[in-house]
Amino acid sequence: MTRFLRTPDFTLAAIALLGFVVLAFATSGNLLSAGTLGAFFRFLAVPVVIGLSQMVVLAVGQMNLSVGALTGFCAMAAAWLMLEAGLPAPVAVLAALALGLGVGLINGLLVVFTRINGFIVTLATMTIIQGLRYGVNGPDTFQGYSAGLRAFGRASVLGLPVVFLCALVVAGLVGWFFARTVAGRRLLASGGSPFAARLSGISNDRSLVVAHGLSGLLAGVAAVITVAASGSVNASIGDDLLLPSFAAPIIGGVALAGGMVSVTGTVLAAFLVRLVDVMQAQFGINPRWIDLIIGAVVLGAVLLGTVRQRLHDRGSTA
Amino acid sequence: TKKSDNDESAATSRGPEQVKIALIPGGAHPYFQPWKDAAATAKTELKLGDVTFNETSDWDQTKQNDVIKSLAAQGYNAFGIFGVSPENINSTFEDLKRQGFAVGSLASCPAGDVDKADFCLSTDTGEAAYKATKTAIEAIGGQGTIAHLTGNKVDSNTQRRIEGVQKAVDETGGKVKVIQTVTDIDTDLQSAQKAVADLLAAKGKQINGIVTTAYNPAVAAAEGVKQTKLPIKVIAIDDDKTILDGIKDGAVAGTVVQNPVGQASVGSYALMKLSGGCTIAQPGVVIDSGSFVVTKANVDTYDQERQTKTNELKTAFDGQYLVCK
Amino acid sequence: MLVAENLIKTFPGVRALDGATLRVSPGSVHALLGENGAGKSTLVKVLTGVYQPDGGRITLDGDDLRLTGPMDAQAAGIGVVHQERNLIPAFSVAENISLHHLPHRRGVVDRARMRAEARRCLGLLEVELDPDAPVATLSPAQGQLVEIAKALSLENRVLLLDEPTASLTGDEADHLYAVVRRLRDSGRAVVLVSHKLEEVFAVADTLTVLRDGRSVASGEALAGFSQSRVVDLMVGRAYEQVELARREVNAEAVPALRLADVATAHGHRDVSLEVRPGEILGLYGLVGAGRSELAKAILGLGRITAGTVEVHGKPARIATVGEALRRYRLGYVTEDRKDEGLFLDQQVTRNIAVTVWRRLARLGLVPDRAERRLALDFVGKLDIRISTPRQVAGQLSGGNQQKVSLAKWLAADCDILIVDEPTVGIDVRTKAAFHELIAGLAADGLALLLISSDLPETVALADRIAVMSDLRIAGVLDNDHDYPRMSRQIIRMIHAETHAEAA
Amino acid sequence: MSVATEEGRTESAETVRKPPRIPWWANPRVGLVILLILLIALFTALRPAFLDTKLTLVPLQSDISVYLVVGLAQLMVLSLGHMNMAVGRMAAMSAFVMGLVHDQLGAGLVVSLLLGLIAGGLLGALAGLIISRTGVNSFVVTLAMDFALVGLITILYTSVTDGVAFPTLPAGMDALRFDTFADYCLGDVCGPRIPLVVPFAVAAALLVGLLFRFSRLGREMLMTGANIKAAELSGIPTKNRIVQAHALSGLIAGLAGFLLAANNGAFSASIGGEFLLPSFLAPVLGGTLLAGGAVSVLGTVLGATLTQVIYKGLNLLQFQLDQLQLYIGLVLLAALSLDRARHVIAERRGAKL
Ligand SMILES: Nc1ncnc2c1ncn2[C@@H]1O[C@H](COP(=O)(O)OP(=O)(O)OP(=O)(O)O)[C@@H](O)[C@H]1O
Ligand SMILES: Nc1ncnc2c1ncn2[C@@H]1O[C@H](COP(=O)(O)OP(=O)(O)OP(=O)(O)O)[C@@H](O)[C@H]1O
Ligand SMILES: [Mg+2]
Ligand SMILES: [Mg+2]
Repeated sequence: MTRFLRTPDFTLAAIALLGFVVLAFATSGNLLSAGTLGAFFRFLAVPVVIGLSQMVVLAVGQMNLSVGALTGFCAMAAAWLMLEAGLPAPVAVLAALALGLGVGLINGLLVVFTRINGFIVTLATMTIIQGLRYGVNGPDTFQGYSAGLRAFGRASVLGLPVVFLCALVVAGLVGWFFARTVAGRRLLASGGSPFAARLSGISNDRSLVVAHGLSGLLAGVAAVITVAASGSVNASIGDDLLLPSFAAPIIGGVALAGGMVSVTGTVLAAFLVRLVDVMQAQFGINPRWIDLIIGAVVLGAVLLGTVRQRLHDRGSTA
Repeated sequence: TKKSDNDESAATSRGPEQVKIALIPGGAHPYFQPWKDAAATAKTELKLGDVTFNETSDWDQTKQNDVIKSLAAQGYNAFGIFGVSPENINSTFEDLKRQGFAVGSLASCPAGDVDKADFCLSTDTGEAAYKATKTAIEAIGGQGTIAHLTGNKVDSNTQRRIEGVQKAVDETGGKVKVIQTVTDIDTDLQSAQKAVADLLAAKGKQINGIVTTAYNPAVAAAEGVKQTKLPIKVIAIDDDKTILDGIKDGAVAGTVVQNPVGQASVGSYALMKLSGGCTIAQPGVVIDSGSFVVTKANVDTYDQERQTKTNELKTAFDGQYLVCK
Repeated sequence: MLVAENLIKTFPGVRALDGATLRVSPGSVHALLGENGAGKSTLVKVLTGVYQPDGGRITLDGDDLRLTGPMDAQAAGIGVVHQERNLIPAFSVAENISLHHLPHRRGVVDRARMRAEARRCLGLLEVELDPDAPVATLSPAQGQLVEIAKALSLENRVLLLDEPTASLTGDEADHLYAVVRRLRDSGRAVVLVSHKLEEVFAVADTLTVLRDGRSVASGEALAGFSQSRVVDLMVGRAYEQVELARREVNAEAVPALRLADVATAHGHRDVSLEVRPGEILGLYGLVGAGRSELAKAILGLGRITAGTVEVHGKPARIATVGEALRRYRLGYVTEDRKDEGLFLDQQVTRNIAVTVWRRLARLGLVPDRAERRLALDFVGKLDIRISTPRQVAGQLSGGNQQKVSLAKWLAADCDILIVDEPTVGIDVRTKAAFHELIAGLAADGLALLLISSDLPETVALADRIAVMSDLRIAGVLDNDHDYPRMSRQIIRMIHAETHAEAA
Repeated sequence: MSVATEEGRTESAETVRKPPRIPWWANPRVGLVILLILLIALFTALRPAFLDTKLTLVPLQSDISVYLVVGLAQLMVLSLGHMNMAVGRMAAMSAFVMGLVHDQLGAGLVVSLLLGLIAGGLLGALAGLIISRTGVNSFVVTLAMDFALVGLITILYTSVTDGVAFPTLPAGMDALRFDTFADYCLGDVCGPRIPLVVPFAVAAALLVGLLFRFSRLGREMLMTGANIKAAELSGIPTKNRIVQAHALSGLIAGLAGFLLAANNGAFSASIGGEFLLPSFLAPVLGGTLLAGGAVSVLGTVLGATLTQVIYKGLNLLQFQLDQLQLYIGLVLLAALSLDRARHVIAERRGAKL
């Protein structure tokens, strides 16, 4: 416990909690009303999952620029399967997950076999996927698919939307994967010191493929959440996910160099960004100022973390 | 010493079969889809060399300029353009004019008072927003609060829409207030949905009507209001299938439709004439292509009204805007 | 029996192995010797599947061995400790030790078994380490021990140790050699690469000497050789160590660097030292005594909380190394060359010239030719083996990397130089050359603070020796270069200090 | 078993053997050039209009100029292993200052340009300062800065203009936009058909190349990127280098903003909105790593050229939107895989030297 108090996660958690409480008071409790809280968490699910999707590849020192486009593509594909191909929702959901996984694996294989920088590979596949995403239904919107799926997207348990709980479960699984499984540890070893990992008989190539595959699968999960929670999808889905996908893990303390992950940090960072969103709606802040505020909050959160770290270091050496 | 550069801009006169028209929207958007058919129709009806529709500019002015130049290199010689950036598009028009091409600004006019295209055939966005707000005010019974959801804030069309909404609200003499204006949520559907959900969560109970003047916010608002079951009147924009369905099932109180078909077909007609040696009486003239309020009452018949307007526009071009020898 | 015959390995521009042969029998300790860059580490890497040879063959008990990767070597029962550290900093000690075969139940790591295994391996070396501590928090020596424990964790038939004791204390090295003997007695084969010939002669049975990638001796019993004969073989000619010329230090001169009652945030107390121009002050101590941290504090990398630092008689406030170099002409050769000394991805010439750009630059531009001339000058002086001047530092052999990080500061043209463990991993001949160079610098008036855990080196070079123990100066001795007597005095001093502490 | 006879020791001079001869075609830059030639040949074969000077080649050069400069702005901080997520917005702020100085103070082209560049440089320096003093990841700092600037830019534009653009341009901007050197003649000798914006980009590339190749400043930036600890311990003022690299990044971003404003014909708030990905694409395609410590200016030039050629060529082929994007991605992948194959062959040959 005392160890946790010193981590950057704690700083983030403290800021997030403080922000939440302050906002709750400032809105005289409106934030805590069922509707508001529901909206708050429902739209937190996708940022969390997409942040994790990026985190998984960051762990092996790669980037995945295609996460957003892939989420959109999987969402469109799922909707198409239900509306045009007339398949039942569970099949469409599984198909979306499989599609995400498949495209992710292709990303990974391309990175391994061509030895081209992952940044460029995923940039290229991003444009390809954007084309495919648009190809599904042009610029038009899909609507009115499976009532069951939409009910699932709107359902809540104890005031928390089911989709958000799903995202938390996914986050827990990802955390467990990296902390406890052999495959997860191997990914981190490859990311941290590829050469040392190789000397220990770990195949870095396999790590790359696994990481990209997992990233794609998580994009598929984000797609399913989107389809379920939003009730309508079109080719623009995923366009605003690229930056948040990086912002959440990096604000959460994940290094771009690879070798480490922080699931709690990623979730908390996504939470923090969402808080700012909601604040805008609650106070009707001039939208022109909102970006300024997000910038300031993000910077402030990270700065505070470093200051704490410094104070802590000084305290322990003196 | 600088060479004079007017040597090429002498207008040439082309027969219809030599006219190749390019219709270029700002990017992929449902609004422009009717242009595709209108282009094909125009080609056959007017017996033009070619009419193409190219939506690859991806909402980026630089890319749009590229697309335009590529089409020019392909031999297209008349252009109907929705400028991505109303601030910059005059330069593009000027460029095309210097090369002797006929240019129409379609569906959006350049910012400011100057229009370097031959003409601008577009919805008066301020007027459309005004009409939408009027409809909303009527729907909420002339009293209450409304929210306005729209697109890119660094766009002068958005500024005009905000003004249009304000104008209609001001006319009520304080009985109706704008509680919030949310911009920048037309880039993608998810952001729009999120913004609508947050808005409804925060102020849903105080809001009586929502005016949307961009596509994704309109879809999101219709859906969001339906889900929360709040008694809010949503005024949408355009006549995408999802929105018409919304009107029919009551989720949407009304919509303001524009005239994309008219813009494309009349625009093509005017471009053909201009290429054929006609000149524009008043270069840079701004022509409203019309906007129409659609509610449940006229959802099946509004298109006739629109076609009438289109025919009027064509006559107006022949009689009023064009000077032909 | 592990046999490698006529191995050939070429890197772009250099043939690291040129027909090397090695025969190791079970139940013996085999010494693999050679100068820096002779190809020892390359041979070790070929034998463990890290590199694929361009020619030659490897057999184990008469069967052809094809090693396509480190996994194959492990499968064949060949364990290794490489010269460079290869641990994952963020992982725990236990996890690093069993990384190649993480114990698991259906894919989930079995931590209890992992910890037990780590305890067992560390126990063999008689080291107490928390199996759950992240490796990043360990000292270099502890890291080295973990690396060795990792190689012991597998039931290997052959164990290859590349410079295992470079960063260990005497005690720790003794533990290691005890384990090595035990392994030998149980019928394993151990290959030992080391530049510390005394240790080699104490433990090894047979030897191979590499020179320029060729075996000039392979498989002979060590008993038939004297140390000087081995050195001659390594060097390729009769080699005689030159006695260092004696220097006179002007005891009256204003000290170039003086510390008075310095205390630091790291915990040093009452540290007083002075180094005069032309003098070499040896700063001896056991690993962890606090010498490197003191040096860093002087350079502004740690906080000085009390006392004064004077340079040439004037109080000095140093905030960065840049300032030390610019204002006080004070340089610091770091101990940790991989992390702090070298730019592994950059060319050797740049690594050397980085400290002199300021001096060479004209209008902010660095003349290429002057830079290269200066760098190659030091390449020659320190006999740095590079294949082309464009070679990047990371591709050099361990010892040659060390020389590059030294050359950088020799090039900087300082008045005062602090050198921290300068000759770790450097071969005998180069070490002698380096000693000559250092003595020469002192003769030219440079003030040198020599931090070294190598007692013979300290006694050979220093004019006076300060002994540091547990963050204090235990005493300063005048050096009369009589090794047996000096070493007795110094060791007594360290012991007295630790006793006083205990009392 | 044998003991070799004593031989004369090889002199150290001999150990410094001649550099291995790497085949000329193994140079990664050469690969990009070959790719470019192949693509140009392909596009020309499919659409002869690709070689139309006025409608294709001249605009192509202008576009390359803009994206080259954008790439250089990112390259500056890539040398440190940093990123500048705010390139676009720094360009926009810089362009705003240029527009403001002209519009409100009536300053001419040169003065406006200089003041704008300074503004960009200051913004970059601010980012660098925060990064170097706090040690916070450059990605986070510049991303936060990007957010802050987006807001600020609209606020500023709407407060000094009635829209989101300045209505006027300094004299001379039009010439930059429309003219090529062919429009300027001395007697009968006219210049080549190169747009006037090209020299700006070429000069920027040359200066940046010079900086990294020959100057102490640039080299120390690279060393800081290669290993910041070692750099600090080698006496390099790493904090200053970080600030300087970011300042230059901001300044060059400002130049990119200016060139785009010249190409598009207005100082507007939307400048730079699409800079982010291309800013990485050009340097990374050209072989610059995100890890820092090594940059290739020539590679950036080729990377920017390659992307614009692909884009232009595919545009000429008039694909529908979905196909266009599909082919852009595929061409990029195929092109790079080819380049990669060439590299592997070279490596194999190299090993046998
Ligand atoms: N990856 C590499 N690329 C290029 N050259 C290399 C590489 N690794 C080693 N070399 C070269 O091969 C030669 C032999 O190096 P090696 O590391 O085997 O020497 P060593 O005998 O272990 O020396 P030391 O005692 O200094 O560790 C050196 O000249 C070195 O520069
Ligand atoms: N027992 C230990 N556990 C963890 N870290 C240690 C230990 N001993 C020393 N260190 C670390 O190792 C580094 C070197 O130690 P220090 O500078 O105090 O001693 P030194 O006399 O220079 O010894 P060395 O010869 O190892 O450099 C320091 O960073 C120190 O914190
Ligand atoms: Mg070695
Ligand atoms: Mg030390």
